[in-house]
Amino acid sequence: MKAVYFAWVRERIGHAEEEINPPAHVSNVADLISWLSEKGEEYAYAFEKPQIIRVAIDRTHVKHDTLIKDAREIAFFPPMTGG
Amino acid sequence: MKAVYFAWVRERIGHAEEEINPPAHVSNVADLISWLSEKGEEYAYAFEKPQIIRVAIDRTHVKHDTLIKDAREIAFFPPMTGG
Amino acid sequence: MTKQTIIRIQQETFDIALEMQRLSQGRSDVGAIVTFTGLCRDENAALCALELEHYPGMAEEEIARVVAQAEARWPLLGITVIHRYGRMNPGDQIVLVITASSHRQAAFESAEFLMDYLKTRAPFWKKEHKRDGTIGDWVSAKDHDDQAAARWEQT
Amino acid sequence: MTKQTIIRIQQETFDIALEMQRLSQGRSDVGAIVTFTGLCRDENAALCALELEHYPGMAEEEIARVVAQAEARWPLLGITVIHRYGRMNPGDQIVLVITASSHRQAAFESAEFLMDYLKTRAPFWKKEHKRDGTIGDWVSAKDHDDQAAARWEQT
Repeated sequence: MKAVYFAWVRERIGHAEEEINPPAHVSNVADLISWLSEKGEEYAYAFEKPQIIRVAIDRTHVKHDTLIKDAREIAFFPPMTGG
Repeated sequence: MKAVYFAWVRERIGHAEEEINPPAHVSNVADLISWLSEKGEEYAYAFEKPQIIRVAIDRTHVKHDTLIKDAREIAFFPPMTGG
Repeated sequence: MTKQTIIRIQQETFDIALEMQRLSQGRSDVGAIVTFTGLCRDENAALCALELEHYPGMAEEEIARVVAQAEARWPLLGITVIHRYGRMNPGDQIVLVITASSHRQAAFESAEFLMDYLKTRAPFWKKEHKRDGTIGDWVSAKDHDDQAAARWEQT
Repeated sequence: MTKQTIIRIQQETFDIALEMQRLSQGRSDVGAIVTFTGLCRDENAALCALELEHYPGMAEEEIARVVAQAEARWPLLGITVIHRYGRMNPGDQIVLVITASSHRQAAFESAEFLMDYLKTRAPFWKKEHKRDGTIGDWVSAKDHDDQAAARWEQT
């Protein structure tokens, strides 16, 4: 699946998107954030406070307990500050 | 004092303003409306439902129990429908 | 912090973009501008025109009192109230309220407050001219307008 | 009763008078138009510019979902939402919401609802560029914006 990052999540990780292939035991959003955090220092930094990270699957906001199985695009970003 | 009339109060009375000289026992707005009502059919018609008539003394909204003694200009009109 | 207040009672129409510019131009502390425009509405395709009568002198003074209340209640950087009188055709602009503030809540609430108070306190009256040539009735005041104004007293 | 919905995510600025005209032109059932304009505000004379990042694709879709909720909730004749991205200088327009209805309450409430939801749900992020040349922080989300959005759930 494709992971995309925005705002300071993107800046901390160092790139805007990438293909990821999480193992089978990574079933929901929270699992995926833990798994990504272990990919390196930059990921650990981006996800240091996982509870504040907002997530969208296929362009729809989801909660951290949402299953990721059919996701094509999963986005991680800080709380929105538009408007 | 000068009496001024607006909207259907004006139309029913038939003119927009006039000088009035109410006698001494006419002390508040309610008294004045009763006194005006007796000036003729057109006044009786304009003031047939006195409770809905709005009044301003010297360009400020007042209630029917307000004393009229120092009024220079007293206005009678239906509830407002601006905006 | 300068604050601008513009109140006009006029026969001619108004230019909303120009009026917004007057409030925000040359300053960068305005974060939110709310405008309300009231238009002459033709409910049943029966209306030819509305005739708006007002009480000259009192209209300006009463609107100034309502504006002063809004300024005391919300941190506003600018207020514009323009109310037209005379004959309006369907689609014509009748009233404009603009509020400018640092934050959106003050701008929204004060604009709504101003409209509720204008409806019930500003000395204007609307008379309908029907499309069939007859002169219709004076528009009746609405209870829900009084209720809308009353809710600002409770808070 | 035709209803117009316009949603645009764009880099260039917008013309409020033109956008209002799009909603009301050629019809006489609109009695009330509310506009909200959000501007780039310079709080302490320290801001040089704001950079607005967004999630292309999702921004349009999420705003369309919020607009659909407003249309389901209020009797609206037209809605416009325009949100800019890119670099904004102090005083620049960032966001525009317009609601048109027969009556003012629907127009006011729905405009406020749309702004509260855009603030908390539309995928946009603001970064500050300081006047001293440094790039400042990403603007933090505000608790009171979440609270403002939450009040629409209760009613």
